[in-house]
Amino acid sequence: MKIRKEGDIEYRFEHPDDFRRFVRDKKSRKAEPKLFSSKEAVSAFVADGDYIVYDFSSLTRGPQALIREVIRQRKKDLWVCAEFTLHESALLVGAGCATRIDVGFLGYGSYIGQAVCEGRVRVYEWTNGGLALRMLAGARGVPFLPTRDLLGSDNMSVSAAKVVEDPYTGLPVAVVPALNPDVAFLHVHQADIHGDARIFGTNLFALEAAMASHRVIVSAEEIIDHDEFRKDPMRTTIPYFLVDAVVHAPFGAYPGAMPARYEIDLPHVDMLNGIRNDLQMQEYLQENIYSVADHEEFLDKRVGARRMAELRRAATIMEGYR
Amino acid sequence: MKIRKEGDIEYRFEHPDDFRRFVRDKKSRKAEPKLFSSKEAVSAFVADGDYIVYDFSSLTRGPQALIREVIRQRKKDLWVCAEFTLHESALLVGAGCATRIDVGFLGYGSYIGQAVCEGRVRVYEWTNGGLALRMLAGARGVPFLPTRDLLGSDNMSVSAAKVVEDPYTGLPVAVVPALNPDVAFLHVHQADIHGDARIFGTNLFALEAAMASHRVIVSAEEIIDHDEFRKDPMRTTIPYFLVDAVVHAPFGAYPGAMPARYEIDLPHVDMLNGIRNDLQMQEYLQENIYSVADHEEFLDKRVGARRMAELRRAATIMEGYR
Amino acid sequence: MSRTIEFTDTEFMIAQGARLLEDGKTFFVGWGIPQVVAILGQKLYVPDVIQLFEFGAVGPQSVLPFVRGTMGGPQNTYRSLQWLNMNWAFAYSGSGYMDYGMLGALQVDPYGNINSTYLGGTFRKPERRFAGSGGGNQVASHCWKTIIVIKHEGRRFVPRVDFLTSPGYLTGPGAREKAGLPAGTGPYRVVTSKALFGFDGETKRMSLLAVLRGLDPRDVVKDMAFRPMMAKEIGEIPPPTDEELRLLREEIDPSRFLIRGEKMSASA
Amino acid sequence: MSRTIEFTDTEFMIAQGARLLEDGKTFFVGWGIPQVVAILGQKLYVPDVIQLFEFGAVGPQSVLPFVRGTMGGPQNTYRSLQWLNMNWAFAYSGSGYMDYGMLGALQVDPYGNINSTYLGGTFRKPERRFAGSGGGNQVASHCWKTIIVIKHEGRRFVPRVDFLTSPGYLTGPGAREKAGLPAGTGPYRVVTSKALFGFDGETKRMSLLAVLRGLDPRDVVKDMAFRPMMAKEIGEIPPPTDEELRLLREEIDPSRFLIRGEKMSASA
Repeated sequence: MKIRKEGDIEYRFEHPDDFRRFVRDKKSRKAEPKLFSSKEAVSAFVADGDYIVYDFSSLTRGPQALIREVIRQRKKDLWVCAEFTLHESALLVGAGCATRIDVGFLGYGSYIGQAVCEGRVRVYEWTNGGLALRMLAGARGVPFLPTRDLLGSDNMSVSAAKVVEDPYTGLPVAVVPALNPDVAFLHVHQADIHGDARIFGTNLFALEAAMASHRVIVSAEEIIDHDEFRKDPMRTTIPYFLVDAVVHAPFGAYPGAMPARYEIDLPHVDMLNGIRNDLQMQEYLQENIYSVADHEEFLDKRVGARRMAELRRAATIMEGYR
Repeated sequence: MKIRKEGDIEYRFEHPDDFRRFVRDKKSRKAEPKLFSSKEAVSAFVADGDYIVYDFSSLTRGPQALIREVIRQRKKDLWVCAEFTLHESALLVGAGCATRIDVGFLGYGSYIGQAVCEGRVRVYEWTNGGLALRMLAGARGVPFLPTRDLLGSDNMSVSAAKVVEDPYTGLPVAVVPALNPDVAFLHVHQADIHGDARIFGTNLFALEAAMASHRVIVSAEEIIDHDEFRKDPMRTTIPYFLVDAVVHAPFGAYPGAMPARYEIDLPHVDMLNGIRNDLQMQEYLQENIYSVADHEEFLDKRVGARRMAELRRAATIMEGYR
Repeated sequence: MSRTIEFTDTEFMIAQGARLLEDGKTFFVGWGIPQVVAILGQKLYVPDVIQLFEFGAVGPQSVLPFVRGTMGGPQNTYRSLQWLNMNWAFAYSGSGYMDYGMLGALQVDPYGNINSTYLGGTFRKPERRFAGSGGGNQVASHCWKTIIVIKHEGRRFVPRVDFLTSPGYLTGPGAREKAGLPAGTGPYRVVTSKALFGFDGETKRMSLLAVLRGLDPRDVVKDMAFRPMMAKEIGEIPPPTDEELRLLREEIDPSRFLIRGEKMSASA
Repeated sequence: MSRTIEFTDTEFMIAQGARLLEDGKTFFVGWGIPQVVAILGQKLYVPDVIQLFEFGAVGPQSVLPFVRGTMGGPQNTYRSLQWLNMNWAFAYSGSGYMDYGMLGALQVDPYGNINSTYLGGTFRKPERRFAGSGGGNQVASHCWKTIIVIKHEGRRFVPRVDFLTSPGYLTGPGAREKAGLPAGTGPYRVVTSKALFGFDGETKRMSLLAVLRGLDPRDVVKDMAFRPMMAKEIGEIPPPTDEELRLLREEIDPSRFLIRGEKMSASA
């Protein structure tokens, strides 16, 4: 039972014991090679009806190559955790892939707002902090976590957050249920073939999401030797036994930026944000996703080496990202 | 009201609003120089009756110079969070400084066990995981956090942990109250004069404790330039506005090890662990603490440059600690 | 002899916001215009302010120009004190370390409640849907003083928000505490493109404190769908300074994407 | 012609523990002897085991010799996959990622409940006080299968532990789940200096599975303060091998601080 309903409110929830059993029985702890193409990874680990989560922002280190592959494979009835993201939700709804969104931040551009108004997608309001906390609960194996926000707001009535009495102070405290997504997408700077992964810079909840999700697909700018991770354990963001598939995807965050690797392609992002209706949406999808076989063909035919070189040159801030 | 009582059980608890007000009114956000001698720092920020916490282990990166200074200043009626530590509890009880201990791990050597049997110190059993969670609650500003352990064990009856019904599954879940210590001691590899601090390697709950505690004393092997922190924000363990005092204390973890700096002084640790009675304890305290003016004199007269050089040479594992 | 300064309403809103920042204090900065306010303030007035972003950048010193739309990019996280993640960011605010929060809004009501979710219709059938809370709900719940930055359009000031996304004083005095929100927190200022509001200590209702130099306070409030309280003396806010405008136009937003708006003028 | 091997009871306990480890699985390792069991196992039998320590070392490959008393030092955390902290370590176990836990004990009862807090008297007035839970309570609560490593002394096997520090099957079948502990978890093996026990699937009571070669099962259980169940066939455990002993004595613990104990012998 992964979807629960209370009154009008559906929410994704899995009994912690059920998630634990999945982790015991279905997640290998073996250091095996897990290199997949994005096509293979999405085909193997994303099913219609899945609940998906991704880290970080559309404009910074988002797993755009994987999202495009989900769209290319025309996955259906996805439920999206839209935390701190922008245009992915619009693309996934526009392509008919997503039917429910946990918000988060539902931005931006007018397309996605219009889709909500038209009832083409159902939304629930958990807030960014609420979703991050749900992910932490999922990662810790506890059914809920408490927080001193959400209280008094209308989000409480359009999510399954509840108010309980704190057993120590008697204070009203909000609680949110654990979240254990079906699939997490993480785009990282470096990974090895087993799935050990490094992110440089901040993240939303990369480790929480990897630990809390049934399946984890890592796409990486760079594949490095396993030994590098063991030489520098403080820099490991995700250890391999949480990861199911590793996709080597240079420019995998395009049109967003990958800190210290390449900058945002602002004209492309403007084009995305300019989408106002379905005609424009279908044109965008056709041009950038359906008409190319995979991420590599997209880079060759729709971005091009010259543009990629420009974007790489534009990424001049290296300090701190290593 | 920082100490609560339920039945026989006393526990440290502060209403989250009271802790928040302290943080608002008493913690400066200004980047001011905060260099203190260990004598000044302990004198200024540790009072009789305080609840103290430290990170990490007695044998690895423990704040031993600060603990010795607390003993030298003969602080009274301290309540100690003894998580993953060993002989500090024994020294603090033996010196008459500590009267209550939250356990954690109460080891080792027979002296401390004897003190418990004789009723010279009161103990409460929270377990290591329970104390780490209490600290996380204190850092997040929530009055409690839930966990799926402690349940069914006798620790529940000798701590203020409670069982509640999870509002989502109906499962019995244990909850522990937030912990907001009076003072946290953290020994770190590098700090700047404002209190920005770096720890290399693992930690128990360094950031949780710094955020959850009223006062934070950082002792550092090395004082580095503030700019170094801004050049590499992923390596910052604690930002300066959590910290009240910075003590430059090379060999501050002695007789324990500082990873990648110096190794454990095993003969000294054996001497500590060999303490069986009060006579031996008082001899140890006299010789190593009371009879020297401060940490520097201790190093000069009781350890010596030759031994320090040996211990530095013995620290051959550098990989990962940077 | 006084010069006349020309500027957009957005420029004025950003400039007066920047002047409100308090040096050596912590600011939890929301997405969009609040980011620009914080950058302008830090560059010009409060170099030692500590910005916090919900994605875990603690104390960045932004690189200019500002890249529109972005928050987590290398420009906005440059030279941070610490890089963490979202759950840690909300620990800083939850434990009381954030002095100020700064948020945009679609609508605001007399108690400073913020709507950033939808306008018109119902939640399930809204007329216009927007981004929702993001981390705004946490910022408005946890920070000691919340500053709301909003265009001065009458329809944005409503007796009751269509959706209460981020809490102000809810239904009035004591309501936040009763709901369980941290004690002593709440909205502090509303910075608009024409005026500055505070909140009355007793009633917790929005109160006009000052208006842009040259504007009539009665004109400023006449379009608002609720009647704000009026401070005993209504102050006068100088228009953007040359330096504020230069920085905004030449260094922060040279593409003029963010600072565009309705043209205004006032005597320097 | 069989040789006679000479060894200490501790060496046997460590060696038979090391043989129980399953390669490519995760082990949450408790302080003390379990660390040595894990090191010996990893060096000799299960190179791809992933050790986890409560202070946040994930997957270390320890450097020898073992430094007695330490856990968080650079030797025991060498070449880890990841370095984190305690709350993350218990997230790994809490969410079901830890296949095995391995813990020492002062006392154990028929349901595998562990006492590591005190012996005799009461909690407030114990006769002998010990270290308490450490992270043992979490390990025994969260891990799928807990292995208890304990010296085979009759007085350590009691009908009821003086203090229930870390949960076994509590009062019997279903009790863990009823208490709210994660379903499907519990004690799996008890490794002693003479024998190996499991837990009966139905009654959840400790059951003798095997004894050191040459020992009589009846002798092994006769000192125990409760009567364990007996497996249908009691197996025979070979004594430590030459390689196990060499590694223990020459590389892991050359000072013989940890592996000392009562002298034993058995045919190779």
